[in-house]
Amino acid sequence: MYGRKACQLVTELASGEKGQLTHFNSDLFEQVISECQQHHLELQSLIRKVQEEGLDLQTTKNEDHFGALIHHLALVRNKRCLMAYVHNRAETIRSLIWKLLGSMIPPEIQEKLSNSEEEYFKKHSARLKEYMSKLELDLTVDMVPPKDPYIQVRVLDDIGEGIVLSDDKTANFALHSIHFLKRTDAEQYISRGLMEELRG
Amino acid sequence: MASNLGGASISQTDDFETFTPTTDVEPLKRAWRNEKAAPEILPYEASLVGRIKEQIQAMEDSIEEYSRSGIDPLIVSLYQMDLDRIQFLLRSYIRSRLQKIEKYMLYILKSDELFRRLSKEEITFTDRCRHDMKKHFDESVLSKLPNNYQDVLKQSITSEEDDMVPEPPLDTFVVCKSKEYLEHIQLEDEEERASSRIEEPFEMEANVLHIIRYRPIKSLVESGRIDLL
Amino acid sequence: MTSYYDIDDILAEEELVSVVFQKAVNGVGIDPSSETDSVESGSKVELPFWLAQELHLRQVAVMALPSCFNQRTRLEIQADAAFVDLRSRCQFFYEFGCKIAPLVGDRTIGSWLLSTFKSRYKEVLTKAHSAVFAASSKYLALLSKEETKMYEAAQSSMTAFKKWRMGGPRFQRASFLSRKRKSTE
Amino acid sequence: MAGQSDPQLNLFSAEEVEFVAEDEMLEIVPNMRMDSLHLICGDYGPFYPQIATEVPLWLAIALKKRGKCAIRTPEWMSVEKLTQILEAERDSQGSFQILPFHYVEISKLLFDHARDDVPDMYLVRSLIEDIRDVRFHKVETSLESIDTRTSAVKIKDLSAMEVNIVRPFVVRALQAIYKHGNPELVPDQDRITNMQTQGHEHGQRRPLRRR
Repeated sequence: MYGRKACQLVTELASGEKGQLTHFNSDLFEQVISECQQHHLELQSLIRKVQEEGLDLQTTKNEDHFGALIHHLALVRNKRCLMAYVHNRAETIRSLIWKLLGSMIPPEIQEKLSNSEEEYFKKHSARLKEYMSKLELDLTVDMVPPKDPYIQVRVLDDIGEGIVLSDDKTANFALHSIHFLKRTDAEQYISRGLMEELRG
Repeated sequence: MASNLGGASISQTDDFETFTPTTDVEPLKRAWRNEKAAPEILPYEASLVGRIKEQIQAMEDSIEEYSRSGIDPLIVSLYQMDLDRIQFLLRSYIRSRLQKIEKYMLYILKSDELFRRLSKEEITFTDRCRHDMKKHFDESVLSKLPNNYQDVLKQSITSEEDDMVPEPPLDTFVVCKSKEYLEHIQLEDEEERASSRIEEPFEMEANVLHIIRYRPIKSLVESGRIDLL
Repeated sequence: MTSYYDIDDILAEEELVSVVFQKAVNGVGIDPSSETDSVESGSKVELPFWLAQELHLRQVAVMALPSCFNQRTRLEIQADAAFVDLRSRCQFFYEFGCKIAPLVGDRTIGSWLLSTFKSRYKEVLTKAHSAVFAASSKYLALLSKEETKMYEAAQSSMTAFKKWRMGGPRFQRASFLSRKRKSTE
Repeated sequence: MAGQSDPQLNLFSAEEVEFVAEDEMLEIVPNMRMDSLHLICGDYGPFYPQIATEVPLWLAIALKKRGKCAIRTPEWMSVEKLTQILEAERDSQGSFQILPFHYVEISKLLFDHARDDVPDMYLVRSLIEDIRDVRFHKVETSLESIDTRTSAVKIKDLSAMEVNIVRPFVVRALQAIYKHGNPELVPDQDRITNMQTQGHEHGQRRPLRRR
């Protein structure tokens, strides 16, 4: 009680690695929720005691009044920790959405979300897509400034002649020959070690 | 945007305005940098974005036509690079605005000044995002709390103000420079001036980098006298 | 309140402080030394700052100056500010100091926080920039939470610069779905 | 966690600073004939063999990579000029020497893509590295001068990349100094007394500072 469990929730959130999500800790979350109910019950019973003694609620400042005050403060503290937990996770979810727009929620993310978070994930992705289609602007590309689509490459292994490229031109990739290719064309050969990118 | 400059007066500098081609790229780059560097959302550059989108459309059409009419593909790639650069600027500009809306949507909806800065589409986006977020908060937390504590703006019914709404950090420091010489910039806000904690009025030489707290220069950034970097 | 959802602000307010109750209180189990669920006036209790602050403001209890801000600690810190272990004394040294100062009416805390910070932050920067390898964890363990975040800010921007300068492939990021940890862009 | 208090303070990535630098103008010497380019960012050319002309850096690099031109390295990128600048940087403790705002990015792009156009390339590169190191230490020492609580600091002649690197740290330092030096932490006596006498309604959360 008195905020200790609630603070564990926030500490767990803070210990997560920046930008990554941890599993939604529903047990601890529900425990803090039920603590709020408890604080509220105790607050109401103390208030009733003051009323039963026929005292004026507004002006009485006795032990029961201060007891009610402390339960109120604990409840507000718990609320802050619960909201901070959900709010900060929602921020991480939104940053993940930017990286994932256009594809479904990956399972390794989905299993970490509460049902409400999963719903929020889908809803918010939809909102962004709506916005983009209204503006006819794809915001999911160009996260990094664009560079020359062409790169200079050297052939490391005899790939042979008459290779058809994306702009359906053909090229002869003799060993050690140097070419100026579209990155998208060259990438497959580079990843297979048949070509290397020349730096400058 | 009629704005009093909070007492800052501009003295004419004689060095002649450096020639920059009258394209929309420079203004877009300025809008992009200001938006990314400012702690709060800035006015939407509606006409600039409109013009840029037209130019992008026109360039896309001509590139298609060039590549069909057998123009040297490497020249076509130069036009494509120019197009890619402008599209990056536009996308990054719009993205950084949306991310600010996501972060401070409750505050923006409460502040007329900021709300008026949104585009039509951004307003719809903000409303829908608030609806989704509130539903998410209600389902996860608020509906499960005792009444008197279920509000998303106030911690409890006894809270005097909306004490749950994150505000943009206007006291953060930003890197900036001014195109002209600016004097009498008041650095303290009213609260501090009221209790006579005055820093002497600040002058800014033209084109010299400064790091300044955003709040005092907020109106100068919005009126275009100071650029953020 | 600009920092309602701010995690450090929340954690900083969990720090325990000792208070002396001016009023008796009923129906609360916060005084371990009392058998009943009430607190007598005059009893001394350790409370988290978020509660102590509100009780102090309402004169239900009076908050004592925490040990990390008392005279003795100040002398220790002044003696060797740049390398003194702040974290063990108070993890949120500065943030907590800012919250305490106006309450306990100690006029010197504000300026003392400032001088402590100023004598330490240059060391943090030089360590962050010059450290070809990460600064010794011994040094990092001395830093308060705020100083650690400044160290990390300086270091990550330096590493990003070196990565950019080295050039290297700008190939499309491996798609987000791949197992390997995705470095933030 | 993502929701940490202060926002992501490295606002611009190094790639974005380089992107801005690629609009700086530069002289090239084409080796072919080509009509003018009517780009969105402006008109360039027409290009005639061996006739120098000015284009943005990104276009110069693109033409260089296509073997269509040579690049005239800017005059500040000479061994002689850079040695002068290095000496001056070392002597004048306070101010920084005048170098183009994007000198770090421009030199890197030329080293990467136009090596053969840069005379004494390795010496030029190491001079630039040394200049940057010296300037870095100056930034660190100039931080020392920020002692009073201030809302504004002038940083004369620091280059784009240098600003971008130190920004996350310096902004946090200035914020901390501004916050900790905040006189409200040092309440004047009357404010204390009125806090003592003020009674409070049950549950009323009295805001600590007038914000």
